[in-house]
Amino acid sequence: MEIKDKLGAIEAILFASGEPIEIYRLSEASGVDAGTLPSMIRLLNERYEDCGSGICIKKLDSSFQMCTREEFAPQVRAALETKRTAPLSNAAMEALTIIAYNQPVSKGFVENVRGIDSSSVINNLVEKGLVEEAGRLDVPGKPIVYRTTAVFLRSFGLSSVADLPPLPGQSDLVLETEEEFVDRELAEAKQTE
Amino acid sequence: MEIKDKLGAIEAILFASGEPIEIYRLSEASGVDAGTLPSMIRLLNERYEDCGSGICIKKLDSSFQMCTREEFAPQVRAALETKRTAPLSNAAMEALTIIAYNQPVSKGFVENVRGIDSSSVINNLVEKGLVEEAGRLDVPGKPIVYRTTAVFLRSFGLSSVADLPPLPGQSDLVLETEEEFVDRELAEAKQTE
Amino acid sequence: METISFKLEVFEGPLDLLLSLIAKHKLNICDIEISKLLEQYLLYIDQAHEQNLELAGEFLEMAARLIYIKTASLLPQPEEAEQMKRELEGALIEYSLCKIAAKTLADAFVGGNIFVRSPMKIKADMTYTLVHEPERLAIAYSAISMKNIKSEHAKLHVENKINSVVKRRIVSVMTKVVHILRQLYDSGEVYMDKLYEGVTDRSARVATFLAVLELTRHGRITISDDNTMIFFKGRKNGVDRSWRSKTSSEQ
Repeated sequence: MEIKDKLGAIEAILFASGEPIEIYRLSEASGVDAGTLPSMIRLLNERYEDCGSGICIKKLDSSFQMCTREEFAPQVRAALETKRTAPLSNAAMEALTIIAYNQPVSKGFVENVRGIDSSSVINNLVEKGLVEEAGRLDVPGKPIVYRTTAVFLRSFGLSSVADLPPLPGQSDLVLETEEEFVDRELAEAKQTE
Repeated sequence: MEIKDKLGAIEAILFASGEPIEIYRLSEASGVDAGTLPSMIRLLNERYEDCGSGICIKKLDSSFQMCTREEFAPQVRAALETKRTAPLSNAAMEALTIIAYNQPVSKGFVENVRGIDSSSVINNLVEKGLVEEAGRLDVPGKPIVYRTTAVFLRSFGLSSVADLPPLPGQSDLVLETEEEFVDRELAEAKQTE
Repeated sequence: METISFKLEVFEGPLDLLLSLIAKHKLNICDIEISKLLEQYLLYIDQAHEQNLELAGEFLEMAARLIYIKTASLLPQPEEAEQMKRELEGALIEYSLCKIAAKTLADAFVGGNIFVRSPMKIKADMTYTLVHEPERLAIAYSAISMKNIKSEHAKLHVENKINSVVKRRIVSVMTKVVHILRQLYDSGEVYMDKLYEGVTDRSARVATFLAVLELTRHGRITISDDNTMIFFKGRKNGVDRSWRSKTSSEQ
């Protein structure tokens, strides 16, 4: 059977790679057209659902990843002998939220909103794989900018940042954009020169 | 369904553990009696077989392990190799150039210039064969130093590192050498003692 | 003053503390009463100091900012104070939105309940195969700011940050004290505006203000009823050193 084989190949690749795998890479390796892939993944997910499988395939941005279903968390935790992961601290959640809604942003932007040094908080988010480097800003100091990762999406049950919950009162209270922030910083730097 | 849930739990555990898992541990974590486990595993394997799944469960001594089916090995390998054709990220390119222009240098040196933790980036460069270890520095901590490889030269069409393109405005970019960097770090370490 | 037996709440930063004070004292976030906020803020800083609570330098910077807004609002042209107050209100609103959004996002956290697996260990040749122009290297290299070295270097001394902020403040306040006294030695009186003339740097303005406060507190100067003039009170031989050392030890 053609389709059966393709589904098997997709499953094997997702299982073996462990990490999220981009659609184009999955398509290249499995020989399944990138346009058809989403419907194939849907077929697999339906099958898992029907037989109450312990696994499922999640779409994270333009990647797919195989993971366990939430409901089996207690059993998996018992087997791996891991403790419940401690939730993120308030400081980490604040920094993560600022990065998620304004990405890509520099550390300076995060610090400006929080009003306090955020280096260690951001380093911690990088270590946890929730945010990653996304190049540098072409302004004096060439600051590194950060964006959220597939781990972030998976951890918060999102399939893309477009799915982030709307900001509270966004309509009447607009956050300063990274551009405006940089402009202002530059203007201030000039003044003090 | 009772059985359905148990099968799901067994699947989730086997999926997440990666390594072979002892029968008694699997039994404990899933809540399935050790005596019944083999027949449950058989049920799962039959299901996988029926739908031509890409995964299966193997028994090794007194352990079980979930793996991909042999027949999909070519696709799995192909997926892994698609990683090779992925271009270097900005972060990787930065780390590579710092190593290229200042070799041999330690990870600490790269991190100091980039202003961010660069462990995973450097490991990635080593995996791709672009840089390699070149001994250790004779300072406390004995950090590993890195240099570029023949693969690096080939990838950038160079015949030796002496042919590296000159840096624009190099005169005003006075970078401290690895030696100066180490000296400074040592001096600082002494100060904080 | 009665002893404080309760444990002080710890805040994420000065904005967090301000928001809590605004909520506690039912102030309007869109039109803050600066005097009341400043009073409560300084009270917290004092209590934190008494309980040896380590506060980041940003807390002191915010105190200076509030003091500055309050002073500037007493000046005949309070436009700058208004502007700074609006900026502060904007920052507070933005930060409170961020906190709400962070809470919503935190509620959606499922990361602890979903497990993934590490990649299967398969022997494969991972050697890089792409070919690039050598110029890519020079371009990538110059994209890194060499300033990073210095700024990172500075960050190694974060632990000294509070000290250095305080030290810097003493020095600059003392400089301004001397500066003001010099002007007063000559004429015995000076316009308040003149002290701020040409001083655009925020910290220098704050220092000038604190210097005036310091001198008033020690009875060296008096200020006219309409806050425009400063008068020198009693000419002595040189500056009385006793309060100077006291000021530094207080800081």
